[in-house]
Amino acid sequence: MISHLPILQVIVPLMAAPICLLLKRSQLVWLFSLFASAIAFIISVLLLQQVMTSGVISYELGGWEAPWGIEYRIDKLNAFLLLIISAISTVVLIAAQTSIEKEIPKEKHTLFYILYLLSLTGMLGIVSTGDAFNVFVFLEISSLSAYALIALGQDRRALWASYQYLIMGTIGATFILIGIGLMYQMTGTLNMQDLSQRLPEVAQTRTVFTAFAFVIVGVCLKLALFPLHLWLPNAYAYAPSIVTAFFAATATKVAIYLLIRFTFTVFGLSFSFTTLPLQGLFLLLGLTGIFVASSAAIYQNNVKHVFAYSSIAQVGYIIVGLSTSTITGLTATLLHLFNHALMKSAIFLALGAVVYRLGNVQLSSFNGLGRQMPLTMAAIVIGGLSLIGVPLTVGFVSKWYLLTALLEKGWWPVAILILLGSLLAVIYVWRIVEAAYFKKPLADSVPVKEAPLFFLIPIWLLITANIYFGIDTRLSLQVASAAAQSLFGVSP
Amino acid sequence: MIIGLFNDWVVVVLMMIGLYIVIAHGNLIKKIVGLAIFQTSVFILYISMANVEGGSAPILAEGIKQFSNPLPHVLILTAIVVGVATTALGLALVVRIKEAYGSIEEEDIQHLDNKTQDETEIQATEGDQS
Amino acid sequence: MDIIINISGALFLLIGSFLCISGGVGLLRFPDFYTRMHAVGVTDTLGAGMILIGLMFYSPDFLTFSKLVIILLLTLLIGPTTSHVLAKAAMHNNLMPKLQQEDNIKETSSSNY
Amino acid sequence: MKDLFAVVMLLGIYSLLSASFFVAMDAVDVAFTEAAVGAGISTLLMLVVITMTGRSEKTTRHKPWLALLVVVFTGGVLIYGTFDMPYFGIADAPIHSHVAPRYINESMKEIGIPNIVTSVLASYRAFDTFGEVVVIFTAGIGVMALLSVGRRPEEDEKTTAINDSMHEEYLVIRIVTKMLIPFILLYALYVQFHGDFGPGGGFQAGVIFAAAIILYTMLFGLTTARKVINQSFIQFIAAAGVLLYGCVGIVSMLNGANFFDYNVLASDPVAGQHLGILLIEWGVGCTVASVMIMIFFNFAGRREMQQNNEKVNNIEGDSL
Amino acid sequence: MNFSIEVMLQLTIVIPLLTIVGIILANNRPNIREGITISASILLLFIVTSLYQSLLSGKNVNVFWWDIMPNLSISFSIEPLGMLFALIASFLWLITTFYAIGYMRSHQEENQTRFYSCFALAISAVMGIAFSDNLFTLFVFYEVLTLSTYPLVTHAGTEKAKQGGRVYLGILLSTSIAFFLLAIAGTWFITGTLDFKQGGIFNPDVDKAIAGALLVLFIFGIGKAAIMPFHRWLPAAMVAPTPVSALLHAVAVVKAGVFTILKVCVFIFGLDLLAILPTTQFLLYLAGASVLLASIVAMRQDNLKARLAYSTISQLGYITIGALLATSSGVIGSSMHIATHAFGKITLFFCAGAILVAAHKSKISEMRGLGRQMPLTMIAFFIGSLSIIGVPPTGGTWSKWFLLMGTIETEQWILMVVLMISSLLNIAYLLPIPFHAFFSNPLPEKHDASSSNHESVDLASNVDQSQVQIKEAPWPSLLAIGITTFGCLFLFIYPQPLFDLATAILASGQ
Repeated sequence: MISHLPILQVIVPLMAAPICLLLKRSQLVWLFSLFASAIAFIISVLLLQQVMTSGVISYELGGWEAPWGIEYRIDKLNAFLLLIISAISTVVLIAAQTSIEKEIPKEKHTLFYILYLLSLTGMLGIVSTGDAFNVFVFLEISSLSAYALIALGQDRRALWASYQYLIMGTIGATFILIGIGLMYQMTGTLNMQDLSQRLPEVAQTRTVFTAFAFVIVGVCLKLALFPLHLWLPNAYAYAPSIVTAFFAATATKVAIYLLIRFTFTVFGLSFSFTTLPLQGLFLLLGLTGIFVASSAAIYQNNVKHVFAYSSIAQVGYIIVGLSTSTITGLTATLLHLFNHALMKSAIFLALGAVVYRLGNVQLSSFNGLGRQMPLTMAAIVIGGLSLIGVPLTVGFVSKWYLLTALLEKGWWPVAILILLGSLLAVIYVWRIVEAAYFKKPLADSVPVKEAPLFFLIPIWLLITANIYFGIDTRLSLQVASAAAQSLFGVSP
Repeated sequence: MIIGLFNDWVVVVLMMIGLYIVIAHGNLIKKIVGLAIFQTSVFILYISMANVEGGSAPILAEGIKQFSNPLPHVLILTAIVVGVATTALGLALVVRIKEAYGSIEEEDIQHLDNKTQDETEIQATEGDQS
Repeated sequence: MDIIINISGALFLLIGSFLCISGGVGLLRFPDFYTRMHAVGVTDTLGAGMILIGLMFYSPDFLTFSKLVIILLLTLLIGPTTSHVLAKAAMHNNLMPKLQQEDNIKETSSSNY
Repeated sequence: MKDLFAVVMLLGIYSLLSASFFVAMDAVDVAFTEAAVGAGISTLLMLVVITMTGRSEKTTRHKPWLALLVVVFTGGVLIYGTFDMPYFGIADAPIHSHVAPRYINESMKEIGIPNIVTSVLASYRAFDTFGEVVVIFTAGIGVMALLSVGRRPEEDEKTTAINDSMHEEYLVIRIVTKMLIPFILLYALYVQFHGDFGPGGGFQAGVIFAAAIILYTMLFGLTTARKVINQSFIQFIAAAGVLLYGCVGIVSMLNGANFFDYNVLASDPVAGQHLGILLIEWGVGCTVASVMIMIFFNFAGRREMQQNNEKVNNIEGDSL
Repeated sequence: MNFSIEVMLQLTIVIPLLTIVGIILANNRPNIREGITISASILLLFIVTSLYQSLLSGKNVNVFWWDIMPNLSISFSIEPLGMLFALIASFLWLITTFYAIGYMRSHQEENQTRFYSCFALAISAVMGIAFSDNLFTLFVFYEVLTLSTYPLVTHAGTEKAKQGGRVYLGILLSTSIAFFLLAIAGTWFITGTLDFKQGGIFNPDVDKAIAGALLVLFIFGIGKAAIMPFHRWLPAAMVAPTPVSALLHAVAVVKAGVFTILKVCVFIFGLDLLAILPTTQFLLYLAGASVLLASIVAMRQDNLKARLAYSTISQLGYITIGALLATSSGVIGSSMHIATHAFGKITLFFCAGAILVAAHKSKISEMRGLGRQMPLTMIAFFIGSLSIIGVPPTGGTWSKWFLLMGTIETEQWILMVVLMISSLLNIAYLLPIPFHAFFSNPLPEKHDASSSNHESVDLASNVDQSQVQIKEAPWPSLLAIGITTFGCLFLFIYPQPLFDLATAILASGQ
């Protein structure tokens, strides 16, 4: 069974989804999907060990060798991503049953879990496949289930947000499809490894430039990079809290993985960063993204909006890390992927707990919450601190690596801008802290109890992970630098 | 040159019409129609790529040597189904939006959203003052 | 022998295509919905039927011949039904035939539809 | 073009045209799917939605400049990209020389079915099709999650009344469809199993099968159709289709080969391929058919619910 | 308990953390909770003194905890400057706890558990800073100190506390993230290591401009040293209760700031490199300016605690000047000034707290004639202010003396003049308070006090009525004030151990 791990990673949640449809009762379905997600997590851990010891694993589906059949290539980069996605999904699922009791009507619970498992399958599929078109198919699976999941939100604006996300997402996916088509037309193959070998010969043709441009724009649409981020705030704010917690930590990460995979493996570093002004473009967009999104986050009344905009800013950090295109820069990017996933899922789960108790996440209803829900608010504060990048939290580790990468490149001004950007984070986190601890609760607001246990366990699991990986960075650092080196073709 | 690339230009024109409809028109159903056109044009791009002069459909039969490339056909089979899936989901959303907002025009929905946005803000500011 | 088949096949195809063209012209020229629908009805059933029969003459083996026969039967069955349904739907949305309206104005008597 | 009904009709015609275009370009399988799925189902769904959301589009001033700018820019980039593309139809383009020749030359030996598209679809790139089936399944679940109405109050006597009143009005079309539906179903099964030799396969068969059921539902009313095929049965079939497809892969995995490697399914590899392709086509057919039916039932159910609410409001309105 | 030195070194950080657990457990039993804090502080003081003995006997020790990132480790070691800072902090923690018990009890402050636990956390951060072996560990504990003192500053939980807290945290966090982190990253990038090393870690031929820029980043980055542009947080932190101000000014926060500046100047740049950097001169003048301006502003402050805050800013300016003079006597002067200023300022704050608690007066104008009711406090205040001014019977003289010697050695005449003038200004804003307290009668009530300060006719009536309630501060506060005043005097009489420690900074190799 060990040799079949790569495909089992995707098949387990995939087969779990239709089985859930047959199980009908929502309590049973919850346990079953939690079980499936846990198995996916164990598989990803085994895969990571296997990859770290014995290098790249290649698994030909259907027995047909690489360019003819579809091939799953697991190297350090996507093993790392698989670990992040399955871990976050398992932890978030723990709180799912209690959270959706208050947010989704009873008869739709089973459907919710099925869609959740399908989006998990989609993401795992995107990350583990080595075939360009297969990426598009699984991208559609995860996006379709994402649209449906977001539309399950209570507020009617969730429908409108989901519709906008559908339109933008489909345009993005079709752009990727056009890009893959043009690449296929020039090289004749769909396998990424094969593409990377055959593209350099045709690299200077105009079609390959267009293909590259379309793929990058398509992926950036999914990534919510600065100019193309309009769909993200509403989608994350009005979706059910569990959905936001899951997608905030994983959806953008998968898109970033795609960006890295296409720029580094498929098109090759020299092509993507020298022939096209991608480096300058990413740097510019990343920085503007940080400042615009952070300042927008400061003026939001809905706390979910605040952290949705902060997600866009964090994506800006990642893109700046990517634009350095050095090994340390890439390590910083991968580290921030891992760390940001931890931070955001913890914060959005805590917000889920607040929604469970209060029913809404307006900043005004946060007054005096520090006393009423001490553990949840403490989790949000620690998550906020880790967003700012205070030492002893994961945020600091990735900020430090980003700084050293930028200094190594000699980009002193960019380093200063990055630090100023994280100061903006101080402002919008402290707005929430002040509301929670210093303001008296509104006269008419009914006092609320602490969040239920099912919320507190995953939240505090993630918070301890937030702190633990801030202190003992061996795991995340080793894997991230090994992946970065393997992407640069340097044998670690 | 013109004849050789004529197909691709038609595809580009269709694509741009689809994109224009999606961005310019406010009606939600028209946006989905635009999306469908946009996707169909991509299918035509793939199929015109696969075609071989004088080749016949990729079904092995004696006497026929030249076949058009089967791989894009497979890709497009998947893409068509994906397109329909997105359209079905989009239409379901349109129905729900009609029920929730009472209209399927982007301006009305935006207007209603802004109104609810202001109301929540007013409540919030009252909350602060009290 | 096959010359006769070819000629008769070509003849049928010619008639069929002529009918289609006439239907098309009719579609453009006729003033009212119902008359236009009549023109379409003609092309749909007769024109297609003629072309199919013409094709039968050219069919290489029995299999395609039998397929063409089945297609002919089906079109003869579906053609009129679709025109019927189309007309019923028009009536349902109370789209009055043009002539009927002019009589109303002249005799000012309400039609008892 | 203010009338949405005309817009949808034109989209249907456009899909049919593109289907005929694909036939002209020797892509028969794609043409079949495009005609059945593109023209058939999506136009149908749009029509149902229009009955619910109103036919005419409000005349609003749409913002052309931004759209024009984006469109012209992307169009320009694309045109710029087309210059180095291999010309239409030349035989030595890279895609014809790298991966495709193996499919064309060896597929008869390795898989043994004449229709190369089905062999590539079902065996070489079986996982793509599996992803596709899951996409359809997701769409079905998504639509159900959005539109599924709670348990409908069973009022039998009312439905029979509607049924009778409809009966004398749609007499002709009902009789004709009664005659046609068996043939359509038969044709769907023919397409299902004929996929190996000619154009056809799971998707097209599923859609045609669903079209027959939808035709029946439109004419004989949703409640009678629900009596014929009830909701949970469809869901079961949808899940079973995906599971069947997956289990074929798992069986080949248990027999020691990689996932979706049909050679190990039977004693001799080619027979194994046949069996494998047959099974997954069957899985695809089931899923697509049940999902299409499920989607239509949900849409129609929603429409029925809206109409009931309107009736209830009108009754209240009148009684006030 | 004769554990090995390594274990004791780690204990200094772990003990305060354990006390937090103890405090939280003994939440609703105040006596036990206070008992735990006092016993912990005594234990800590004992350990720090035994570490001092081992330092004197020449044993140096290095403890490695773990690597947050490859060769960026959390590790500790003992060196004289760190030992000096740790001694002051642990000793004053004990005293401040005594004082706090008296203050908190009589002032009936609520959620004292949070107060004591944050206090202990701050002390453990201070110990971490004192004994940190590299700049990275120091930065980590520096941030922990900022965050642990935020709940203390906003202890009252009122709107004003929130405003004060916002300024406090805003400046400290932004300077530490924007400048300090950048400086550390720059140093790490240029030198490849962050470990403190005698004579600095920059190799001599480093590019002067970059090193100069880094120095500026460091000085501005260490917001806790309250250099002029970034001093706003100190007066803003006045909303906090007095024990917290004592902690802020004398024990932990401010001392950590100047301690870090000293460490950076001596162990990162090294005195010889510091002397030839282009920006040192500019920073010297900046520090001088902050000394002068702060003293002038202090004179106009009517609120006693605000005046003491601005005086602290000016005193910190002294220490920064001493550090930047880049001569041995400068360094000795500034390290001694840390100690003397700590004792002097803490005495003044305790007296201010006592006056607030006993007489409910915080305005200086109201404190005329208070000496008769609260003689002990006023005498202590007098001695404390003498120490700040640097007049013989108190320890302040030595440190100011060495600072002056430092300026003379480096022929920084302007700075010498600045030091002289600021000492005069110290007298101007500190001595009038005890003088008025003893030798003039209290002014009539506030409402017409500003109009005329001559005694009005109905003086006698309102004097008796306000006089009756005032009596001396509660005994624990008085005990604390007595000890710190004795400390000021002791430092003058027997400064030898302090002086040895100060000279050992430059002499002992790492």
